Amino acid sequence: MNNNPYLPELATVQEIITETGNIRTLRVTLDNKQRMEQFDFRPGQVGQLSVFGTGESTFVINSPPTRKDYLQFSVMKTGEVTQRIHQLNTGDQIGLRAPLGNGFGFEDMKGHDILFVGGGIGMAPLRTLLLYMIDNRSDYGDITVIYGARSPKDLCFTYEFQEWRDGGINLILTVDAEFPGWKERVGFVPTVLSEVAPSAKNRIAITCGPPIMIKFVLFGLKELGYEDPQIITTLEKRMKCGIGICGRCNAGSKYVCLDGPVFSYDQIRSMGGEL
Amino acid sequence: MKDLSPRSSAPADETAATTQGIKIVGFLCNWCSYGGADTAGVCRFKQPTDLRVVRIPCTGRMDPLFIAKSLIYGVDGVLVSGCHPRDCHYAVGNFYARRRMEALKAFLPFMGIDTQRFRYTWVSASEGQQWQKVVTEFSEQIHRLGPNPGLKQRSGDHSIPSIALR
Amino acid sequence: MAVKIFIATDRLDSVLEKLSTKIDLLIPASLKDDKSAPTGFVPFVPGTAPAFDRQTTTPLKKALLPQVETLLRFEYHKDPQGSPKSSVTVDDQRQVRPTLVFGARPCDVKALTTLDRVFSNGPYVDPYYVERRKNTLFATLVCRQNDAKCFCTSVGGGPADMEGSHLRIVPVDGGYVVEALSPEAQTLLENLADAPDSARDAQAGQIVEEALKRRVGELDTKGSPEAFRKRFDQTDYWFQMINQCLGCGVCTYVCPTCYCFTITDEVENLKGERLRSWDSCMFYHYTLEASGHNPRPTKLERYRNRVGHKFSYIPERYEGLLGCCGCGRCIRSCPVSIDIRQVVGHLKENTSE
Amino acid sequence: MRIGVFVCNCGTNIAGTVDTAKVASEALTFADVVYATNYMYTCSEPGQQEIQRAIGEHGLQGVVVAACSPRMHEPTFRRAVEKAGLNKYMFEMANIREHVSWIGNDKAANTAKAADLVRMAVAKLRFNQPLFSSKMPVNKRLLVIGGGVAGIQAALDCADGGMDVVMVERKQYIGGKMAQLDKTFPTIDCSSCILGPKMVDVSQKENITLYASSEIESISGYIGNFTVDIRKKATYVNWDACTGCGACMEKCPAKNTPDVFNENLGSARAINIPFPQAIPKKAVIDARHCRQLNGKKCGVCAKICPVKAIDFEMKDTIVTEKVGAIIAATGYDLFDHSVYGEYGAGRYPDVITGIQYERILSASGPYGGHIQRPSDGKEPKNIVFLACVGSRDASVGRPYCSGVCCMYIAKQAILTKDHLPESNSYVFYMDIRAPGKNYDEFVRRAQEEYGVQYIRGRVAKIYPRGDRMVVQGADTLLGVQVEVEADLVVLATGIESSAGAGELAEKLRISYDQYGFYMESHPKLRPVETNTAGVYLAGACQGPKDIPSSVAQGSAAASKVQSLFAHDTIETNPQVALVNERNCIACGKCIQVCPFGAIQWKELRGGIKKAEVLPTVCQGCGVCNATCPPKAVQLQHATDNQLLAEVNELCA
Amino acid sequence: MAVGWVKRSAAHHAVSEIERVEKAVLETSRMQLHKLVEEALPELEMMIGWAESSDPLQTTPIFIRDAKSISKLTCGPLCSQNLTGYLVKPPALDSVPKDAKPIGICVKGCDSRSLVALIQEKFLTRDRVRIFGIPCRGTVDWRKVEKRVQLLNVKSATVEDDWLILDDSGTTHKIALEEVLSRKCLGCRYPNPVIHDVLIGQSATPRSTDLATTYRDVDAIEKEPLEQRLAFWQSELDRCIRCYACRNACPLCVCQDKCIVETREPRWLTQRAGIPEKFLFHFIHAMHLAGRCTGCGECERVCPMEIPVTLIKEKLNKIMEEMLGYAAGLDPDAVPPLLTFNPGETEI
Repeated sequence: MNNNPYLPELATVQEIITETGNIRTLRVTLDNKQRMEQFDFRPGQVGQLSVFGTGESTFVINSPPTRKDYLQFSVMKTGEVTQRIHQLNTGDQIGLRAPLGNGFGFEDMKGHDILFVGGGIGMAPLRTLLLYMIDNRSDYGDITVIYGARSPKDLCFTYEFQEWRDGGINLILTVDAEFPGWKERVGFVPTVLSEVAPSAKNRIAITCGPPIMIKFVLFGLKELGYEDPQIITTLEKRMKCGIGICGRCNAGSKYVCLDGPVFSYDQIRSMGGEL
Repeated sequence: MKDLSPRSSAPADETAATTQGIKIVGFLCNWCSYGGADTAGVCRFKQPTDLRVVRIPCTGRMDPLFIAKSLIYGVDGVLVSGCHPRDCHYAVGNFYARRRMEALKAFLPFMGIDTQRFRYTWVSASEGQQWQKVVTEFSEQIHRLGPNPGLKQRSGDHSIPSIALR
Repeated sequence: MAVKIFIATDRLDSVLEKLSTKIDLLIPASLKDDKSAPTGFVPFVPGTAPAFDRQTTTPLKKALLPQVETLLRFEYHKDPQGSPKSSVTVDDQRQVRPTLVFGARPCDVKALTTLDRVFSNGPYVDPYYVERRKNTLFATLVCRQNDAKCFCTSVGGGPADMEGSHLRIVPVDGGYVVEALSPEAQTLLENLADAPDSARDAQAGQIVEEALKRRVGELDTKGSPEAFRKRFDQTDYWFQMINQCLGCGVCTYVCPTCYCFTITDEVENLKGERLRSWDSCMFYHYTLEASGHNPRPTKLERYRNRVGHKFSYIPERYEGLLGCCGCGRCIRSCPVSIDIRQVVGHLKENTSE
Repeated sequence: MRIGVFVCNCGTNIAGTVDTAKVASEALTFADVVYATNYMYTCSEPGQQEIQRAIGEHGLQGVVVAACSPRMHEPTFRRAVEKAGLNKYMFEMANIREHVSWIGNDKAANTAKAADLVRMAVAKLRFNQPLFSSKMPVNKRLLVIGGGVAGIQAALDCADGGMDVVMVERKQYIGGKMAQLDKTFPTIDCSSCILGPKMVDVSQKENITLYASSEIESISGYIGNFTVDIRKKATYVNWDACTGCGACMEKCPAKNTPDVFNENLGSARAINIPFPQAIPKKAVIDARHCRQLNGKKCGVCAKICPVKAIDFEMKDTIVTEKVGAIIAATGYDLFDHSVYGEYGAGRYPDVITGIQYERILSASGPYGGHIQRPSDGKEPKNIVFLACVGSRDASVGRPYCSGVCCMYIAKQAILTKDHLPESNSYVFYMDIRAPGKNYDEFVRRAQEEYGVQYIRGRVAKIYPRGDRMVVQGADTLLGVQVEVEADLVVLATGIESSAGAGELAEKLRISYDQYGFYMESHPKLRPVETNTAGVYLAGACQGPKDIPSSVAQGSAAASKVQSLFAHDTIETNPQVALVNERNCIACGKCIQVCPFGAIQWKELRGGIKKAEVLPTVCQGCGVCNATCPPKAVQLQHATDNQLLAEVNELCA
Repeated sequence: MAVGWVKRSAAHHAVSEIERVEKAVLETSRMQLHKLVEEALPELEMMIGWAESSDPLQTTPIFIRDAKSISKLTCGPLCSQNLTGYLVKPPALDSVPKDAKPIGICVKGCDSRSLVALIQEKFLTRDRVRIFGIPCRGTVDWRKVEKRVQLLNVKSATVEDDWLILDDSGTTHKIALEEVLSRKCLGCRYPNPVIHDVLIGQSATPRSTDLATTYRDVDAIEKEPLEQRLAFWQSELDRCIRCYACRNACPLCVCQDKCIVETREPRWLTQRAGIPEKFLFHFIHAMHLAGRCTGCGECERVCPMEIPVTLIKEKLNKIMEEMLGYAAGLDPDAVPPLLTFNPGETEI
């Protein structure tokens, strides 16, 4: 990154994937070829995407550092910036400030069993780590993924589920209600979690999704015997600078943009502050 | 949104001269005055070219703040026109508008904004000739007033009047 | 080594004019013709009467962190031949001119130490702030007169605290004794005025002496971070303390240590700017997320965060440094007379109350 | 966003005074515009195909067409972009014809203005959102207001098509002005012979509900779903019982009641059935002249009525009807010639109007079809007709031509000769307007076969001399003053809009011109539609018309209604207000100002109140949007951001 | 530091007896208030009033739930805040259930008009509030005090008769009350609450009964030529720091967090600090209050930059009175004039 942390690097949209009715995935490359080759990041780190004239918004880089043809971001249409991002076309130039934030402590996860619990767009931050683990499969034990959405058409990354399974992932899919042609599970994610009941022994659980889901997933994990340090999640806050200065994304004395977005549940408990 | 600096990227040909000329924004209701302006066009009633029309469904849609915003940010004149009272396509939209615009009209000069830069009028879809008259008169009025000086940054000179308040 | 000059009151304008040929000057002055009007730091032009007699209404921070500044400019370039591709160029050019702030108060200058930590000591350095900071010198006025709302010594400062200052201004009978505290300041004083006579020099010394001893304010901030954490979830406490809060941004905008900002883009056709502007943690939109969720939805959480930020979070993050300089502006300007000293002071009281 | 701009030459209509190529090239310098071109006729089939091709080829997400008025072709282009896969609201029009090329000749200024308008349209388009219509059911009942020949035609056409029709007539009988006519031009058909069967049809069709002596009280709702309150005026006769026997009329002692149907040429009774063929054939008491109702002892009719239908206590009642479409066929009134002092201002009994002469000519009229002077009952010898009384005269505020007078004068002159072969007819005229089929031939016959003397010139004065009237005027063809001693003078009074037309228009939310005639949507292409969807026009309420035109327009309006009713549902207009609940502060101001009652309270969980727009009731005026302080309610397709974007382009 | 004695008028010596009476009246009012609140409190959810703050020259709003705190209640010319906004703005009363007992509130004449306007706009029902009306002879503008004497450490501030008496670090300042009253008070037509359940103390005499007196400052501006008016407002509004205190303090600025001056959807304003932004901000504030503003002067009182922002609304109030014969906050059943219309008013 250059010496002005506010100055985005120029990047070009290479490919756009429509995931759901209001989620699109952008694959972008930095215009500076050398920078793109040298670009390094940790799974879970984020980037600030700029649509010049509209503004910036924060998204996790959901492609893994092991696959660097492009950097991938999945964007749900919610506000002014994401609206404009959805209007982008391939070949359009955007700005990117990345990598920012802390990322997952994947080194410490080596040798453990892993449980991913994701809901809706919340699968995006998990995907980067998941693919990283697939690419380093032998470092990890069992990897179970519970991924749910409201309906089949609200699931992201459907086009690569097979690849995940082929990569040795125990992928469990669920939707909230019966749907014609749906052959996987039906039920809310926390319910499915209790049914599957992956053992807490030597396992790290990583969860991301809508706040209400997280709340019940936490209950479920506790019941299954998971301790706070075993549970990892990513926090979301309104961000502007992305570098721990502008002040708004704090929870207690921690800045989500700088010290996060990845926190273990015991860290969150000790931080205090509003979530 | 503009700052106060003049447009920097004006094309360097004869359009430049006209784009830097007087600009009047017209808010016209779709049913009457927009139609009246169309009628004037169909009848080939010649009019000054300063007016730029924004089509709105009804003068009732007119928040006076659109007018304030235009004048504060340097538009030279604002013309609002709708259906004659009692002829509103939506029955009463222009009655609301009338009060609101009258209030604004009385208010603008208090803040130092020339109220002559704002006019509202009623022109029906059949009144092409009336529209020509309104546009011509208002454009001439704005030309007499000249470009809107806008709100310049406070200058260093100290010619600010000290008005004794209680 | 110490270079001192004496500026007689009636020579102040001409001396400042001379000084302004060497360096851009910012001085405290009335913001309108009326002398009793609100004051702030303004560029010196000859004839501007400095308002040294009272603290400025608006704080010094805007010298380093303007209310609005351009972070970068961008421009889309189109292919006139009609290809749909357009490219963007972005630049972040900055021009900073050396500036001397003449007549700031110790509390205002002290406040910059907080900003320094935030803007230049984190993992990321803010080049806009840092460049201005490097190019700005401070001639600080020893504070002879505090009012009931000042509490600088309660938060680690003092009426003669020269931390971060390059020149010291001591108001004495008939004028000001100005003393250089750094080498670059010495050159500024060259050929400006004569040295003070010994009587005035002695008087200045005495005034500084007195000011150094003076205690301003009785707030005890020791243990505040811990007390705040304990109070955090006590909604009743916060209601009791700030129920009258209007949720406006006066306290943050007049605060010399509040630095929170927002970033917005403004564009006109193909050219635009990314702006940084003051924001306030007291505002709803400050933390409003696109999803509609707001972690600090009411003034209770927002005011609590403001107190926490200054007296708990900053000390935790930056080794005990407080996010408050004790200038008292927030107390003076609060429309409903909320006194942050009481809010902080009560933190440590018996929590069962 | 990828925007394409298409600048229309419109042949030379636009290109003549606007450099369209330059506008297009300038448009290419606007942000987000990736394609811009000019085209000869953008609205033509190939023009539309060009837009569709460009949408595909350049991946356009929005389209701006700079051409004529959006009131003309916005629907055309919306359909075109929709066919190419865009949402039709991702389209904007810049009006560079009616608002630019046709109103100025300075090409440079026009070009700059056109470019500005395109810039504004592009700016707005950036904030456009795809909008989607919903469907709502159509109530397949028609309301016809006015039971003249136009209304009757429309009602019968629709009833024949199997639709339910509600007809409201202000008078106590249907048939309108045509019912008063003796014969019709140019065929000299008996008016009541051709109209009568249609009137009977109206009364006999089971799917026509007729409210005579009734007026429209209020109208609410919108196309497909109007609710109409009808005021049934007190007739003091229970029509369910009344058989129309007429016994009451014979005995009624109030003999000086003016005979309105006969244009006051005779007198009627206070209780009256105006003419034998009246539909409905029911008696009505004229409250102004009834002795009983004016506090005098009477009640003769009540005693005489064999079915006890008389009800002196009757009050106006309101009935509510729900309909899906409305045809306004309220007809016309005749000009009041009393403003012409030089014609006697109505003082001379033998200076009468054309319609009075119709009653005189009519076999069922006051004189049983014998032509005689109202003053003394003498047969007139010299009869003078004056054309253009209250037509083509700006000095009395009637600059337009009434269109029928030339013809009815010719007809009346011919009929006069038939009745009184010894009589002489003179016609003072300005021009002869006889453009219809067989019309001019008809006028010629009057002149050539019937010897009617046509004198081109204005009449300066009419005054009595002895028992005759002197008509003084100029023959402008011969350049001499002429003076005719007439026994009877007939003024061809012109057509003016019906009394109360304006108030009804306000209830219908349609516009009317300065003379009170209702405005059609487009003078050529949408002649029976109004700007209010679901409201159509027929007959002279839209402008002066003769019978054939009125009947044609009645049928035309009926066919519009039938094509509307051919669908079970109609698409709602999505350009309506929408509440962003997050920003709504529940102040209720939008509810207070909405002219349509289209906004109501909605309760969220926890008892939180928010405003909610009923999209089918909302008409899209935007008063709520202008009123809402936090701008939580936004009018779709005319949002604050969209209008601000346009304004910002001018804030240089 | 010079002692800030204000010259006593010759007449003053003669009225010292009345002065004592006046002081007594004030004390009595306060005691009367305490007594009435004490009686009423069991029937109230809470009582909103004024209490002394750390600055003797300014009161602070207080929310009383238990009888212990009643003694903190005060009234008089130092009670400048309009408390009615708290009734409708979160979260002050979020903890109060909707079906709870009524809330007691102290109002001056001008405050009572805000209350009427809030009831009129249905933000509040009359039975939700118990109104303690306090006739008012004007409130002290502490900035005017500060402009007369340098305030260092004010220990006490009391009002005796027509005088404000300050004890500042041992120095006594005696200042004519008339000279330090808030600007809005000097044209006050409604010193007595227009709506109340109980009235404390004796009714006050209006300072104005006519538009000319009430709108004297508006007229002063209007006497200037157009360019001068523009220059005046440019120089005044240039000081605006967009802290939004004026908005937040306004009891009728009911949008609060949803205010359009902060949103980008819609986007009326940018973050730029130029004069156009400041002008438009104050236009928005004023236009949204047109026909609703009750002239309580809170916006001006709270402005840290001392911009006469109430004056802007005063002009609109004057327009409403002259054009439509309407003054806000007097009739709870009236409809604000810009939310209705009269088809017949062709000549407004």
